[in-house]
Amino acid sequence: MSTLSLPQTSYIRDNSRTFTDWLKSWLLTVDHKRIAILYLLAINFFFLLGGLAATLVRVELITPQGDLMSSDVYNRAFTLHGVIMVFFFLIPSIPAVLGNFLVPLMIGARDLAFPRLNLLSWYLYMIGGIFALIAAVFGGVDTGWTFYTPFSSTYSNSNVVMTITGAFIMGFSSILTGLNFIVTIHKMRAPGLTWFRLPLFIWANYATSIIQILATPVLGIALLLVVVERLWGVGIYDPALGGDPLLFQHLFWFYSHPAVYIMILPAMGVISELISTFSRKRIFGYEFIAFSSIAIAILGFLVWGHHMFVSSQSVYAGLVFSFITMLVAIPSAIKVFNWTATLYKGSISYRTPMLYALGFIGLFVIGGLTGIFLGVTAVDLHVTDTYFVVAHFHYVMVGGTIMAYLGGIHFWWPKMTGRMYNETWGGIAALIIFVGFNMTFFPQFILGYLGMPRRYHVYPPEFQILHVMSTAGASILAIGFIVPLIYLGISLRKGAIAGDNPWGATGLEWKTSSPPPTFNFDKTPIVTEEAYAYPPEAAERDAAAWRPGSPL
Amino acid sequence: MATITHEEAHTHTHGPELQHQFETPEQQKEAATLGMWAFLVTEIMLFGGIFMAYIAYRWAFPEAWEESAALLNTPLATVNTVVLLVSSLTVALAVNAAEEGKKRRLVTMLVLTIVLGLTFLVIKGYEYSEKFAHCAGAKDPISWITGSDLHESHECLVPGRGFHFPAEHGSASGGHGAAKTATMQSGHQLFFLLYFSATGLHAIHMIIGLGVMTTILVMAVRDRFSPTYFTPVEIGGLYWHLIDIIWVFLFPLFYLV
Amino acid sequence: MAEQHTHAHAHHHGEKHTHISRGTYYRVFAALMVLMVLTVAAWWVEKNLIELPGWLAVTIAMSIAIAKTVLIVLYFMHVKISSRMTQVYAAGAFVWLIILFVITMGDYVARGWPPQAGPLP
Amino acid sequence: MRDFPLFPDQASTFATQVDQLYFFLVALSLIFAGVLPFVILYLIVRYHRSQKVDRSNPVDSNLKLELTWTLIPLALVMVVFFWGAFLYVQMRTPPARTLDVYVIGKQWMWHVQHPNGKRENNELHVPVGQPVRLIMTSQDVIHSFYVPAFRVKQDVLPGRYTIMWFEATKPGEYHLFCAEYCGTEHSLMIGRVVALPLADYERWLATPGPVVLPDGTIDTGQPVVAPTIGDPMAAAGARLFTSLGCAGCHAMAGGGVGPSLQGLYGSNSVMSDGSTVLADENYIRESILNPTARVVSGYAAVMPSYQGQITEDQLNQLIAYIKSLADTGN
Repeated sequence: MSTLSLPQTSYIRDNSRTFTDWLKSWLLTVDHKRIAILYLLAINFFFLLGGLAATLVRVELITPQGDLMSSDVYNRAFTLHGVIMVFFFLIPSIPAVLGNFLVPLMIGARDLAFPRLNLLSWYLYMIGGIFALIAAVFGGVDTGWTFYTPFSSTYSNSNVVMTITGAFIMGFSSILTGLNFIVTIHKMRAPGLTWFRLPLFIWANYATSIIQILATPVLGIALLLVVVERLWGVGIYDPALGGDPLLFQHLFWFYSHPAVYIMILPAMGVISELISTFSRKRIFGYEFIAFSSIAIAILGFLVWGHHMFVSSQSVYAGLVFSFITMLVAIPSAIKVFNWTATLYKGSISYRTPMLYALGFIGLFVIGGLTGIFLGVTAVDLHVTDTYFVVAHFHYVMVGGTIMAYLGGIHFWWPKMTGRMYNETWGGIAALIIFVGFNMTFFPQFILGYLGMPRRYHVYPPEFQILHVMSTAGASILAIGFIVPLIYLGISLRKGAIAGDNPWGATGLEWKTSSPPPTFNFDKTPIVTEEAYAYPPEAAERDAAAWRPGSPL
Repeated sequence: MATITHEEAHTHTHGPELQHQFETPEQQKEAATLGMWAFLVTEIMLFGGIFMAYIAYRWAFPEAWEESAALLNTPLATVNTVVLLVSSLTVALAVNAAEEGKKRRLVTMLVLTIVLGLTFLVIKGYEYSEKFAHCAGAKDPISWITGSDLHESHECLVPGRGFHFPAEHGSASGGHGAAKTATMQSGHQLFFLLYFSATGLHAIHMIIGLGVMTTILVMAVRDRFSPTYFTPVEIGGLYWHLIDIIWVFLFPLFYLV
Repeated sequence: MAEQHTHAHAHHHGEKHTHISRGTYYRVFAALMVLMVLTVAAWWVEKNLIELPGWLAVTIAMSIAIAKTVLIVLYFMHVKISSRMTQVYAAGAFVWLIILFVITMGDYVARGWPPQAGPLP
Repeated sequence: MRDFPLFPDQASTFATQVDQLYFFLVALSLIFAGVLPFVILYLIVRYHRSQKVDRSNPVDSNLKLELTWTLIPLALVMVVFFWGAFLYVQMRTPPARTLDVYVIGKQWMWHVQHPNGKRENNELHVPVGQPVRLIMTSQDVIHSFYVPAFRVKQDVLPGRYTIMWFEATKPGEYHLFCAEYCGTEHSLMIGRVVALPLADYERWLATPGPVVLPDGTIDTGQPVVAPTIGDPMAAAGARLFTSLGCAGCHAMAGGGVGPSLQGLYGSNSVMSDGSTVLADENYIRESILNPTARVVSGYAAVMPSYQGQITEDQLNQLIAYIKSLADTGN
């Protein structure tokens, strides 16, 4: 490595004398990088909590009888898992952690446009999270993360209001993050950084932000009306009072389907960065990948009804939604093909982030294709609300978002901390996660087509073998998630000094020191070339430099 | 533009109001405006959910809508519309005054806006209390407070267990059973629920808007603005206008048609 | 790109950022008041003089509301003289509202609701 | 293999059709998900940095290629869409003559009532080779009626009827699940669907047996199987029609305070606001519970609501009776 010690000044260091000062300097920081670290800690905490709930669910499902816990506890466990994972992990994960850290760095800005708003987002996220936790501690909530009415508004006697308040507050955190990114990307780009020189991660985050500001408020008001109905017994969704429960589903999925793209689009952005860097090549079809992000963001708003094919929605609406769902599959396919084509004639190295990226492609392809199964109306009638759906969205969200999140964390870890993690353990963990993941969720496709409904506490005994396989895979998966926690933690003290650009990547974030100084760049950079500006002979040179014993 | 102005503008770029992350005041101002607009987009979508429910239920219960709208206090709402439109003008003039660096006019306009905003809330509050007074059995809010003239309530338009839509306005004026049905479900209660949700949410925005305006007023009095820096006035104004726009739709949708 | 980075340090009002005069504000306000009187008058006429079909009354009221909104957005909110991006965002909000309304109502109309919404005991 | 199935039973006319489409989708997926990983594997091995291969003239865009992998998937998903759409419309459109069975979902059981009044809980007996239409409603929250072996599923909503139909092809016992999460005992809201040959079904239908009704009372199952009338459910409805006093206004011959109900079901009636309404189950239901919502042209809105006065069961009987009047009318 080029340097032997961490830079003298960086965003992590400060000269607080007392512990209180140090704590204040973090909790009152307006530095986007520090806020990203705050998010990183909080989000990983919630991930572990959601994972714990998932463990309870999977362990319960080893046997067909409901013997480990009562159905009430089981329902609370899977609801906790859903609420935490969706609202407090998947939606903020990549934008709030990696996006917060990288957006200003990648566009050569000193900070986000509204740094204090950014800190407010984090506090809103934490307050929302605390509400959700309080709800979980004092009795939990048993509606499922979808809060379907009239069950949530009238029949459930769990802490629905508290949980919804948490989700509502967190929604504003998400809106403010999106708003901040939009303005930052529009107004704060370094001189010379035109739209088509932007890294694809920025495009993806921009598309995500649009969804966040357009869709989240609709969820907010839909949930607010559930609370109103629940507290005052007035009916807006309750058919007993003239309302229509399907209106809730429409409003809910108007947000919650695009929310899926809030989760996957930034992940796709990360993958574009990884594939290009570790192939030492310009990304294939830059414009197509960039515009496919925007296309997904827009088309993603027109397909929410495919969650409602059996809900007694009209046949006509079902057909329209199904048709547009087919269309939204295309931009995702375009991305996958372009990533694959990027590999051709590259100089590929199997570093940990690349392993995650390759894993992402494999799993996302399966997730995406099974999405088509679910988008086809006739097949959906059979498989919706079964484990087929469960398997599908875990392939997209765990196989997609979490793989990209982990890949991104590893890729930018040296930039965030200035130190390298252990590459061997990184590779091993990536493989464990890949294997464990497939073992957990592939059997669920079979279970789903067999007709095993989701959210079942007890189930017919003939499904047991597949459930046991799934639980076995889940335990492998859990180990895979714990290993990185350990070696990344160790790297904070013992990791090799990374230097400014350990991967030899392009991109503005690699042009500053690791970890970067508080205002990112000593001088505002002036951009003269596009992202991924690898010269044509970069791959050849990289391969020529390879000697036995160099990293794979 | 004269060189001297140029220099002044330049000194201002390093003035206290330019935040560290921006290069120029123009950049900061454009960022603030775009940011405010992005926020207004979310506000519009927030109300969009209520409007969606309104459209669906209006389509489902057209008669209930017609009958219910007749029971709202249209004259008061008309006054409120005028109040809000005037306040929109004063806000626009306040921005204009800030742009031209006329502090006196700016302060006057802001004070006027706040007064108009309060007027709106007072009228709205009276309208609400009328409905609540009817539920309590009083003829109007004053007799409700004084506790005089209480009798069995013949109408209660506040959604909830006590909701009671007066039979003489119901579609089935003949059948006593029908009036009961109208009380329990059908569109009447939904209408008033949406009415209270939408105008209530609007009133909350109004209160926030008043807070924003007061802050700007304090800043204006303390000479924080100049012709080169008046972004808070401008984006605060945007927010105020949005509140106005939402009322522009709420007014005809609930009180007129 | 509409908002390419410019490095000029001093321009009060660049060619984009022109100015709306006070006269315009007063004229817009007058127009708003006229529209308001119109919408209330239309309501009064419907109520007391001639019975209009419901859809027509709604169309009139909504057209007037939209006209008012356009005036406020363009002049009071300065969208007319704002950057292209601001204009796109301002328009985008309304487009998305329409998406929500049209698709959802498409389902309602096709579903034949409320006939299926018979109340339950 | 009963203990470890990998593929569900095919027991309805839809099952094979849905499975064909499913297999087509699986085949398509194998082309992508099966081939693409090997392409990637090949590329990452061949172009690994340790390999001495030709890397000159790397390409980073190719419009033809982009169009190829845009248009081919587009064509494929369109094929899949239309295939699925036609099947979907078919699955959502019951044929003209069906065996109608009423289903009520409640937390956490299914209650089924057959055309002759025979009731059962958490079980559904259907004949093989006969299209069956389920007319379903819920007493509380949203449930979903799901028979995997038939490949059919439909949400059951409170306050309205939803319709589902199927035709069993193979005698046997199949799982019945509630597929929409409905609360604590959601996973116990299960039962079985028993498909019987027609003769067995008729024998079963004629056997009385006590059943607990949704409101907790016990129905002996005895009196409803009245041999004289073709449809005892309608007969029960006829008795209700008299005892509730409906006949006082809705005189058969017409001329009463309310319109005659003869031939009403399935016909189009003109409403007082000028619109036309198809008198189906939902309209009849609405007219009983909320009579003033849509009044037939020429009649005053004077009918009282029967909201809360009759049970969901009795409502079904009344509807069956009014439907039976349609047959005699024409």
